[in-house]
Amino acid sequence: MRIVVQEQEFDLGAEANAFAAGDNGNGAIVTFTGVVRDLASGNLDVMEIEHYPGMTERALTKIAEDAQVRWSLGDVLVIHRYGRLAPGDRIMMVATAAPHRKDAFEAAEYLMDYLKSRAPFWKKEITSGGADWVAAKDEDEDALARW
Amino acid sequence: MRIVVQEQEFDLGAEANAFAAGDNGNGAIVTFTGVVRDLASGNLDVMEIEHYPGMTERALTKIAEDAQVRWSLGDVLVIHRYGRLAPGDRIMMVATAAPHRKDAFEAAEYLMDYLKSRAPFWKKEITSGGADWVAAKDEDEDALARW
Amino acid sequence: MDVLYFAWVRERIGLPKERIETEAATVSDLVAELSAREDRYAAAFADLSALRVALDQELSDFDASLSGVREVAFFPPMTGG
Amino acid sequence: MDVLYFAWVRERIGLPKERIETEAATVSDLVAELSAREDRYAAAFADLSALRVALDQELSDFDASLSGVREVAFFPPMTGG
Repeated sequence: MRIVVQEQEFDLGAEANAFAAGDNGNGAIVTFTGVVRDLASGNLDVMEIEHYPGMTERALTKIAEDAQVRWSLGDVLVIHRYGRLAPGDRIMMVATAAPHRKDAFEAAEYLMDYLKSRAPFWKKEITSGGADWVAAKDEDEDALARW
Repeated sequence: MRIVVQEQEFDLGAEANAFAAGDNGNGAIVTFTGVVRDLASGNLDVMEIEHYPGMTERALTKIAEDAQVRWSLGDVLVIHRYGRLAPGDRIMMVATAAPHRKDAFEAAEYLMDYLKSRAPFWKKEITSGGADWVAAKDEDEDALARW
Repeated sequence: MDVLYFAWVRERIGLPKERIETEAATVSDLVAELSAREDRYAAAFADLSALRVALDQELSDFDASLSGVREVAFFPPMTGG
Repeated sequence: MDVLYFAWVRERIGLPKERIETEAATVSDLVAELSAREDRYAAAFADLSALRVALDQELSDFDASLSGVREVAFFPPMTGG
Protein backbone atom coordinates (compact mmCIF):
# COMPACT_ATOMS: atom_id res chain seq x y z
CA MET A 1 0.00 0.00 0.00
CA ARG A 2 1.28 3.44 -0.88
CA ILE A 3 -0.40 6.74 0.05
CA VAL A 4 1.05 9.94 -1.35
CA VAL A 5 -0.15 13.49 -0.65
CA GLN A 6 1.94 16.02 -2.51
CA GLU A 7 1.90 19.41 -4.17
CA GLN A 8 4.03 18.55 -7.20
CA GLU A 9 2.71 16.81 -10.27
CA PHE A 10 3.00 13.05 -10.76
CA ASP A 11 3.61 10.98 -13.88
CA LEU A 12 0.55 8.77 -14.45
CA GLY A 13 2.44 6.47 -16.83
CA ALA A 14 5.45 6.02 -14.56
CA GLU A 15 3.20 5.40 -11.56
CA ALA A 16 1.05 2.91 -13.48
CA ASN A 17 4.11 1.02 -14.71
CA ALA A 18 5.71 0.95 -11.26
CA PHE A 19 2.44 -0.23 -9.71
CA ALA A 20 1.92 -2.94 -12.34
CA ALA A 21 5.47 -4.23 -11.88
CA GLY A 22 4.33 -6.14 -8.79
CA ASP A 23 3.90 -9.88 -8.37
CA ASN A 24 2.32 -12.23 -10.89
CA GLY A 25 -0.58 -13.28 -8.71
CA ASN A 26 -2.55 -10.20 -9.69
CA GLY A 27 -4.14 -10.60 -13.10
CA ALA A 28 -6.12 -7.36 -12.91
CA ILE A 29 -4.94 -3.79 -12.51
CA VAL A 30 -7.31 -0.82 -12.46
CA THR A 31 -6.30 2.81 -12.36
CA PHE A 32 -8.47 5.88 -11.98
CA THR A 33 -7.06 9.30 -12.73
CA GLY A 34 -8.82 12.56 -11.95
CA VAL A 35 -8.08 15.51 -14.22
CA VAL A 36 -8.94 19.19 -13.65
CA ARG A 37 -11.87 19.85 -15.96
CA ASP A 38 -12.36 23.27 -17.42
CA LEU A 39 -15.66 24.94 -16.55
CA ALA A 40 -18.56 24.88 -19.01
CA SER A 41 -17.79 28.55 -19.55
CA GLY A 42 -14.24 27.57 -20.47
CA ASN A 43 -12.60 30.20 -18.28
CA LEU A 44 -11.11 28.31 -15.36
CA ASP A 45 -7.71 29.77 -14.57
CA VAL A 46 -6.76 27.85 -11.47
CA MET A 47 -8.14 25.02 -9.36
CA GLU A 48 -6.87 25.50 -5.83
CA ILE A 49 -6.93 22.46 -3.59
CA GLU A 50 -6.73 22.96 0.17
CA HIS A 51 -6.19 20.03 2.48
CA TYR A 52 -5.76 19.17 6.15
CA PRO A 53 -2.18 17.96 6.59
CA GLY A 54 -2.03 14.95 8.85
CA MET A 55 -5.73 14.12 8.72
CA THR A 56 -5.50 13.70 4.94
CA GLU A 57 -2.90 10.94 5.18
CA ARG A 58 -4.83 9.27 8.02
CA ALA A 59 -8.12 9.38 6.12
CA LEU A 60 -6.60 8.04 2.88
CA THR A 61 -4.77 5.29 4.75
CA LYS A 62 -7.99 4.23 6.48
CA ILE A 63 -9.94 4.20 3.20
CA ALA A 64 -7.23 2.07 1.55
CA GLU A 65 -7.07 -0.29 4.54
CA ASP A 66 -10.85 -0.67 4.52
CA ALA A 67 -10.70 -1.55 0.81
CA GLN A 68 -8.06 -4.19 1.53
CA VAL A 69 -10.33 -5.75 4.15
CA ARG A 70 -13.36 -5.80 1.85
CA TRP A 71 -11.68 -7.11 -1.30
CA SER A 72 -8.89 -9.52 -2.07
CA LEU A 73 -6.28 -7.05 -3.27
CA GLY A 74 -2.63 -7.44 -4.06
CA ASP A 75 -1.85 -3.76 -3.73
CA VAL A 76 -3.36 -0.29 -3.47
CA LEU A 77 -1.98 3.10 -4.50
CA VAL A 78 -3.45 6.52 -3.76
CA ILE A 79 -1.86 9.78 -4.93
CA HIS A 80 -3.58 13.12 -4.30
CA ARG A 81 -2.24 16.58 -4.99
CA TYR A 82 -2.97 19.88 -3.31
CA GLY A 83 -2.14 23.46 -4.23
CA ARG A 84 -2.72 25.31 -7.48
CA LEU A 85 -3.62 23.30 -10.58
CA ALA A 86 -4.59 24.28 -14.11
CA PRO A 87 -7.20 22.71 -16.44
CA GLY A 88 -5.79 19.47 -17.79
CA ASP A 89 -3.56 18.88 -14.77
CA ARG A 90 -3.91 15.56 -13.04
CA ILE A 91 -5.33 15.93 -9.53
CA MET A 92 -5.08 12.40 -8.22
CA MET A 93 -4.97 8.74 -9.05
CA VAL A 94 -5.82 5.47 -7.40
CA ALA A 95 -4.67 2.03 -8.52
CA THR A 96 -5.74 -1.43 -7.41
CA ALA A 97 -4.25 -4.82 -8.22
CA ALA A 98 -6.17 -8.04 -7.62
CA PRO A 99 -6.31 -11.63 -8.79
CA HIS A 100 -9.79 -10.94 -10.24
CA ARG A 101 -11.05 -7.98 -12.24
CA LYS A 102 -14.28 -7.59 -10.27
CA ASP A 103 -12.31 -6.98 -7.07
CA ALA A 104 -9.95 -4.52 -8.75
CA PHE A 105 -12.83 -2.53 -10.26
CA GLU A 106 -15.00 -2.47 -7.15
CA ALA A 107 -12.13 -1.52 -4.86
CA ALA A 108 -11.12 1.34 -7.17
CA GLU A 109 -14.69 2.67 -7.21
CA TYR A 110 -14.88 2.34 -3.44
CA LEU A 111 -11.63 4.26 -3.01
CA MET A 112 -12.93 7.02 -5.26
CA ASP A 113 -16.32 7.24 -3.57
CA TYR A 114 -14.79 7.53 -0.12
CA LEU A 115 -11.96 9.77 -1.19
CA LYS A 116 -14.52 12.21 -2.68
CA SER A 117 -16.50 12.66 0.51
CA ARG A 118 -14.28 11.52 3.39
CA ALA A 119 -10.79 12.76 2.64
CA PRO A 120 -10.23 16.37 3.78
CA PHE A 121 -9.70 18.18 0.49
CA TRP A 122 -11.56 21.28 -0.65
CA LYS A 123 -11.54 22.66 -4.17
CA LYS A 124 -11.78 26.29 -5.16
CA GLU A 125 -12.31 27.40 -8.75
CA ILE A 126 -10.62 30.65 -9.69
CA THR A 127 -11.67 32.52 -12.80
CA SER A 128 -11.15 36.08 -13.97
CA GLY A 129 -14.62 36.71 -12.52
CA GLY A 130 -13.78 35.57 -9.00
CA ALA A 131 -13.29 32.50 -6.84
CA ASP A 132 -15.82 29.90 -5.73
CA TRP A 133 -15.54 26.92 -3.42
CA VAL A 134 -16.81 23.81 -5.15
CA ALA A 135 -19.94 22.57 -3.38
CA ALA A 136 -20.15 18.92 -2.35
CA LYS A 137 -22.64 17.02 -4.47
CA ASP A 138 -25.50 15.04 -2.96
CA GLU A 139 -24.76 12.30 -5.49
CA ASP A 140 -21.24 11.91 -4.08
CA GLU A 141 -22.60 11.46 -0.57
CA ASP A 142 -25.30 9.13 -1.89
CA ALA A 143 -22.64 7.04 -3.66
CA LEU A 144 -21.40 5.83 -0.26
CA ALA A 145 -24.72 4.12 0.43
CA ARG A 146 -23.95 1.28 -1.97
CA TRP A 147 -20.97 0.00 -0.01
CA MET B 1 -11.32 5.50 -30.43
CA ARG B 2 -8.30 3.29 -30.92
CA ILE B 3 -8.36 -0.50 -31.29
CA VAL B 4 -5.04 -2.34 -31.42
CA VAL B 5 -4.52 -6.09 -31.89
CA GLN B 6 -0.86 -6.95 -31.86
CA GLU B 7 1.66 -9.64 -31.02
CA GLN B 8 4.35 -7.37 -29.53
CA GLU B 9 4.25 -6.01 -26.02
CA PHE B 10 2.89 -2.56 -25.19
CA ASP B 11 3.98 0.00 -22.61
CA LEU B 12 1.13 0.51 -20.13
CA GLY B 13 2.58 3.77 -18.84
CA ALA B 14 3.20 5.26 -22.27
CA GLU B 15 -0.27 4.22 -23.43
CA ALA B 16 -1.91 5.63 -20.30
CA ASN B 17 -0.08 8.93 -20.65
CA ALA B 18 -0.88 9.23 -24.36
CA PHE B 19 -4.54 8.42 -23.68
CA ALA B 20 -4.77 10.91 -20.81
CA ALA B 21 -3.20 13.67 -22.89
CA GLY B 22 -6.59 14.29 -24.53
CA ASP B 23 -8.92 17.22 -24.06
CA ASN B 24 -9.81 18.87 -20.76
CA GLY B 25 -13.49 18.03 -20.84
CA ASN B 26 -12.80 14.57 -19.43
CA GLY B 27 -12.24 14.67 -15.70
CA ALA B 28 -12.14 10.90 -15.29
CA ILE B 29 -9.81 8.33 -16.82
CA VAL B 30 -10.04 4.62 -16.03
CA THR B 31 -7.62 1.97 -17.23
CA PHE B 32 -7.82 -1.77 -16.85
CA THR B 33 -4.78 -3.92 -17.53
CA GLY B 34 -4.82 -7.69 -17.73
CA VAL B 35 -1.65 -9.52 -16.70
CA VAL B 36 -0.76 -13.18 -17.26
CA ARG B 37 -1.22 -14.82 -13.86
CA ASP B 38 0.90 -17.75 -12.92
CA LEU B 39 -1.00 -20.94 -12.10
CA ALA B 40 -1.71 -21.90 -8.49
CA SER B 41 0.93 -24.58 -9.01
CA GLY B 42 3.39 -21.88 -10.04
CA ASN B 43 4.60 -23.68 -13.13
CA LEU B 44 3.12 -21.79 -16.07
CA ASP B 45 5.74 -21.52 -18.79
CA VAL B 46 3.78 -19.91 -21.58
CA MET B 47 0.32 -18.49 -22.12
CA GLU B 48 -0.48 -18.84 -25.81
CA ILE B 49 -3.23 -16.62 -27.16
CA GLU B 50 -4.88 -17.54 -30.43
CA HIS B 51 -7.19 -15.14 -32.19
CA TYR B 52 -9.30 -14.76 -35.32
CA PRO B 53 -7.66 -12.07 -37.44
CA GLY B 54 -10.24 -9.77 -38.94
CA MET B 55 -13.10 -10.83 -36.69
CA THR B 56 -11.10 -9.75 -33.64
CA GLU B 57 -10.81 -6.15 -34.82
CA ARG B 58 -14.47 -6.10 -35.86
CA ALA B 59 -15.65 -7.48 -32.53
CA LEU B 60 -13.52 -5.08 -30.46
CA THR B 61 -14.61 -2.13 -32.57
CA LYS B 62 -18.26 -3.04 -32.11
CA ILE B 63 -17.84 -3.44 -28.34
CA ALA B 64 -16.13 -0.04 -28.12
CA GLU B 65 -18.79 1.60 -30.31
CA ASP B 66 -21.55 0.11 -28.19
CA ALA B 67 -19.87 1.53 -25.07
CA GLN B 68 -19.74 4.96 -26.68
CA VAL B 69 -23.47 4.79 -27.37
CA ARG B 70 -24.32 3.71 -23.83
CA TRP B 71 -22.10 6.17 -21.94
CA SER B 72 -20.94 9.71 -22.42
CA LEU B 73 -17.29 9.05 -23.23
CA GLY B 74 -14.55 11.28 -24.50
CA ASP B 75 -12.40 8.44 -25.76
CA VAL B 76 -11.91 4.67 -25.70
CA LEU B 77 -8.75 2.59 -26.12
CA VAL B 78 -8.50 -1.19 -26.46
CA ILE B 79 -5.19 -3.04 -26.86
CA HIS B 80 -5.08 -6.84 -26.96
CA ARG B 81 -2.10 -9.07 -27.64
CA TYR B 82 -1.92 -12.52 -29.14
CA GLY B 83 0.91 -15.06 -29.38
CA ARG B 84 3.15 -16.42 -26.67
CA LEU B 85 3.24 -14.63 -23.30
CA ALA B 86 4.96 -15.39 -20.01
CA PRO B 87 3.68 -14.93 -16.43
CA GLY B 88 3.76 -11.23 -15.58
CA ASP B 89 3.39 -10.15 -19.21
CA ARG B 90 0.59 -7.72 -19.95
CA ILE B 91 -2.09 -9.27 -22.12
CA MET B 92 -4.37 -6.35 -22.79
CA MET B 93 -5.63 -2.99 -21.60
CA VAL B 94 -8.69 -0.84 -22.00
CA ALA B 95 -8.96 2.83 -21.17
CA THR B 96 -11.96 5.12 -20.97
CA ALA B 97 -12.16 8.90 -20.58
CA ALA B 98 -15.37 10.62 -19.54
CA PRO B 99 -16.58 13.83 -17.93
CA HIS B 100 -17.85 11.78 -14.95
CA ARG B 101 -16.19 8.93 -13.08
CA LYS B 102 -19.27 6.71 -13.04
CA ASP B 103 -19.37 6.65 -16.84
CA ALA B 104 -15.65 5.95 -17.10
CA PHE B 105 -15.83 3.06 -14.61
CA GLU B 106 -18.98 1.48 -16.01
CA ALA B 107 -17.79 1.70 -19.60
CA ALA B 108 -14.45 0.09 -18.69
CA GLU B 109 -16.23 -2.77 -16.92
CA TYR B 110 -18.56 -3.18 -19.89
CA LEU B 111 -15.62 -3.32 -22.30
CA MET B 112 -13.95 -5.97 -20.15
CA ASP B 113 -17.09 -8.07 -19.74
CA TYR B 114 -17.76 -8.13 -23.48
CA LEU B 115 -14.15 -8.53 -24.46
CA LYS B 116 -13.89 -11.61 -22.22
CA SER B 117 -16.77 -13.46 -23.85
CA ARG B 118 -17.36 -11.87 -27.24
CA ALA B 119 -13.95 -11.11 -28.73
CA PRO B 120 -12.44 -14.14 -30.52
CA PHE B 121 -9.43 -14.92 -28.37
CA TRP B 122 -8.56 -18.30 -26.88
CA LYS B 123 -5.96 -18.92 -24.19
CA LYS B 124 -3.82 -22.02 -23.81
CA GLU B 125 -1.71 -22.65 -20.73
CA ILE B 126 1.54 -24.47 -21.38
CA THR B 127 3.42 -26.09 -18.50
CA SER B 128 6.14 -28.71 -18.39
CA GLY B 129 3.29 -31.16 -17.79
CA GLY B 130 1.39 -30.35 -20.96
CA ALA B 131 -0.93 -27.81 -22.55
CA ASP B 132 -4.54 -26.97 -21.71
CA TRP B 133 -7.04 -24.65 -23.31
CA VAL B 134 -8.50 -22.31 -20.71
CA ALA B 135 -12.21 -23.04 -20.28
CA ALA B 136 -14.68 -20.18 -20.47
CA LYS B 137 -16.18 -19.40 -17.07
CA ASP B 138 -19.92 -19.31 -16.47
CA GLU B 139 -19.39 -16.21 -14.37
CA ASP B 140 -17.92 -14.39 -17.37
CA GLU B 141 -20.97 -15.22 -19.49
CA ASP B 142 -23.24 -14.30 -16.57
CA ALA B 143 -21.48 -10.94 -16.22
CA LEU B 144 -23.05 -9.85 -19.51
CA ALA B 145 -26.54 -10.09 -18.04
CA ARG B 146 -26.10 -6.91 -16.03
CA TRP B 147 -25.74 -4.68 -19.08
CA MET C 1 -17.00 -21.44 -48.77
CA ASP C 2 -14.06 -21.03 -46.40
CA VAL C 3 -14.40 -22.91 -43.13
CA LEU C 4 -12.11 -21.89 -40.26
CA TYR C 5 -11.36 -23.67 -37.00
CA PHE C 6 -9.82 -22.22 -33.85
CA ALA C 7 -8.37 -23.46 -30.55
CA TRP C 8 -9.17 -27.11 -29.74
CA VAL C 9 -11.58 -27.35 -32.68
CA ARG C 10 -8.63 -26.61 -34.95
CA GLU C 11 -6.50 -29.17 -33.11
CA ARG C 12 -9.13 -31.92 -33.32
CA ILE C 13 -9.88 -31.35 -36.98
CA GLY C 14 -6.20 -30.95 -37.69
CA LEU C 15 -6.18 -27.83 -39.82
CA PRO C 16 -6.96 -24.14 -39.38
CA LYS C 17 -8.87 -23.55 -42.62
CA GLU C 18 -10.25 -25.38 -45.61
CA ARG C 19 -12.37 -24.68 -48.66
CA ILE C 20 -15.56 -26.70 -48.67
CA GLU C 21 -18.07 -27.09 -51.49
CA THR C 22 -21.44 -27.73 -49.90
CA GLU C 23 -25.16 -27.44 -50.52
CA ALA C 24 -25.87 -27.25 -46.76
CA ALA C 25 -28.68 -24.79 -46.06
CA THR C 26 -27.84 -24.08 -42.44
CA VAL C 27 -24.88 -24.30 -40.10
CA SER C 28 -26.40 -27.43 -38.53
CA ASP C 29 -26.64 -29.04 -41.97
CA LEU C 30 -22.97 -28.26 -42.58
CA VAL C 31 -22.01 -29.71 -39.19
CA ALA C 32 -23.96 -32.90 -39.98
CA GLU C 33 -22.36 -33.15 -43.41
CA LEU C 34 -18.82 -32.76 -42.04
CA SER C 35 -19.45 -35.09 -39.07
CA ALA C 36 -20.62 -37.80 -41.46
CA ARG C 37 -17.53 -37.32 -43.59
CA GLU C 38 -14.76 -38.20 -41.08
CA ASP C 39 -14.34 -39.10 -37.41
CA ARG C 40 -12.20 -36.06 -36.65
CA TYR C 41 -15.14 -33.80 -37.56
CA ALA C 42 -17.56 -35.94 -35.58
CA ALA C 43 -15.21 -35.66 -32.59
CA ALA C 44 -14.88 -31.88 -32.89
CA PHE C 45 -18.62 -31.35 -33.33
CA ALA C 46 -19.77 -33.95 -30.76
CA ASP C 47 -21.08 -31.35 -28.30
CA LEU C 48 -22.46 -28.28 -30.04
CA SER C 49 -23.20 -26.61 -26.69
CA ALA C 50 -19.43 -26.32 -26.27
CA LEU C 51 -19.05 -24.63 -29.66
CA ARG C 52 -19.66 -21.23 -31.15
CA VAL C 53 -20.03 -20.32 -34.81
CA ALA C 54 -19.35 -17.11 -36.70
CA LEU C 55 -20.68 -16.35 -40.19
CA ASP C 56 -18.63 -13.81 -42.11
CA GLN C 57 -16.97 -12.84 -38.82
CA GLU C 58 -20.19 -12.22 -36.90
CA LEU C 59 -21.27 -14.52 -34.06
CA SER C 60 -24.29 -16.52 -35.19
CA ASP C 61 -26.41 -19.59 -34.42
CA PHE C 62 -26.34 -23.17 -35.57
CA ASP C 63 -29.74 -22.84 -37.18
CA ALA C 64 -28.68 -19.79 -39.20
CA SER C 65 -28.87 -19.93 -42.99
CA LEU C 66 -25.63 -20.25 -44.99
CA SER C 67 -27.14 -18.47 -47.97
CA GLY C 68 -24.62 -15.95 -49.28
CA VAL C 69 -22.11 -16.75 -46.54
CA ARG C 70 -18.47 -16.82 -47.63
CA GLU C 71 -16.72 -17.63 -44.34
CA VAL C 72 -17.81 -19.95 -41.52
CA ALA C 73 -15.75 -20.29 -38.34
CA PHE C 74 -16.12 -22.84 -35.55
CA PHE C 75 -14.51 -22.37 -32.14
CA PRO C 76 -15.00 -22.89 -28.41
CA PRO C 77 -16.38 -20.15 -26.15
CA MET C 78 -13.99 -17.22 -26.19
CA THR C 79 -11.54 -16.54 -23.38
CA GLY C 80 -10.09 -13.10 -24.03
CA GLY C 81 -9.16 -10.40 -21.60
CA MET D 1 -6.97 23.18 22.48
CA ASP D 2 -6.03 23.90 18.87
CA VAL D 3 -8.95 24.87 16.66
CA LEU D 4 -8.45 24.67 12.89
CA TYR D 5 -10.58 26.06 10.08
CA PHE D 6 -10.53 25.08 6.42
CA ALA D 7 -11.92 26.36 3.11
CA TRP D 8 -14.68 28.99 3.45
CA VAL D 9 -14.87 28.48 7.22
CA ARG D 10 -11.24 29.62 7.37
CA GLU D 11 -12.02 32.57 5.13
CA ARG D 12 -15.04 33.69 7.17
CA ILE D 13 -13.28 33.39 10.48
CA GLY D 14 -10.17 34.96 9.02
CA LEU D 15 -7.49 32.60 10.27
CA PRO D 16 -6.49 28.96 9.75
CA LYS D 17 -5.75 28.03 13.33
CA GLU D 18 -5.95 29.37 16.85
CA ARG D 19 -5.40 28.21 20.40
CA ILE D 20 -8.57 28.38 22.47
CA GLU D 21 -8.95 27.93 26.24
CA THR D 22 -12.44 26.61 26.84
CA GLU D 23 -14.50 24.65 29.32
CA ALA D 24 -16.95 23.58 26.58
CA ALA D 25 -18.07 20.00 27.13
CA THR D 26 -19.13 19.25 23.57
CA VAL D 27 -18.47 20.52 20.06
CA SER D 28 -21.87 22.23 20.11
CA ASP D 29 -20.94 24.03 23.32
CA LEU D 30 -17.71 25.23 21.71
CA VAL D 31 -19.61 26.43 18.63
CA ALA D 32 -22.07 28.36 20.87
CA GLU D 33 -19.22 29.87 22.86
CA LEU D 34 -17.34 31.04 19.74
CA SER D 35 -20.52 32.28 18.02
CA ALA D 36 -21.33 34.42 21.06
CA ARG D 37 -17.83 35.83 21.06
CA GLU D 38 -17.72 37.53 17.62
CA ASP D 39 -19.86 37.95 14.51
CA ARG D 40 -17.33 36.27 12.25
CA TYR D 41 -17.77 33.04 14.21
CA ALA D 42 -21.55 33.39 14.23
CA ALA D 43 -21.44 33.84 10.45
CA ALA D 44 -19.20 30.81 9.94
CA PHE D 45 -21.28 28.58 12.21
CA ALA D 46 -24.72 29.87 11.15
CA ASP D 47 -25.70 26.63 9.39
CA LEU D 48 -24.22 23.58 11.09
CA SER D 49 -25.74 21.26 8.47
CA ALA D 50 -23.24 22.80 6.03
CA LEU D 51 -20.31 22.03 8.36
CA ARG D 52 -18.28 19.04 9.35
CA VAL D 53 -16.10 18.62 12.43
CA ALA D 54 -13.04 16.47 13.10
CA LEU D 55 -11.68 15.71 16.58
CA ASP D 56 -8.00 14.81 16.65
CA GLN D 57 -8.18 14.28 12.87
CA GLU D 58 -11.14 11.89 12.94
CA LEU D 59 -14.55 12.90 11.56
CA SER D 60 -16.96 13.33 14.44
CA ASP D 61 -20.32 14.82 15.44
CA PHE D 62 -21.39 18.12 16.93
CA ASP D 63 -22.69 16.42 20.06
CA ALA D 64 -19.38 14.64 20.67
CA SER D 65 -17.50 15.26 23.92
CA LEU D 66 -14.37 17.41 23.86
CA SER D 67 -12.90 15.60 26.84
CA GLY D 68 -9.25 14.84 26.16
CA VAL D 69 -9.40 16.33 22.66
CA ARG D 70 -6.35 18.32 21.60
CA GLU D 71 -7.33 19.37 18.07
CA VAL D 72 -10.73 20.40 16.71
CA ALA D 73 -11.22 21.24 13.03
CA PHE D 74 -14.23 22.81 11.32
CA PHE D 75 -14.73 22.68 7.56
CA PRO D 76 -17.36 22.32 4.84
CA PRO D 77 -18.21 18.94 3.28
CA MET D 78 -15.13 17.60 1.53
CA THR D 79 -14.66 17.77 -2.21
CA GLY D 80 -11.64 15.63 -3.01
CA GLY D 81 -10.99 13.38 -5.96
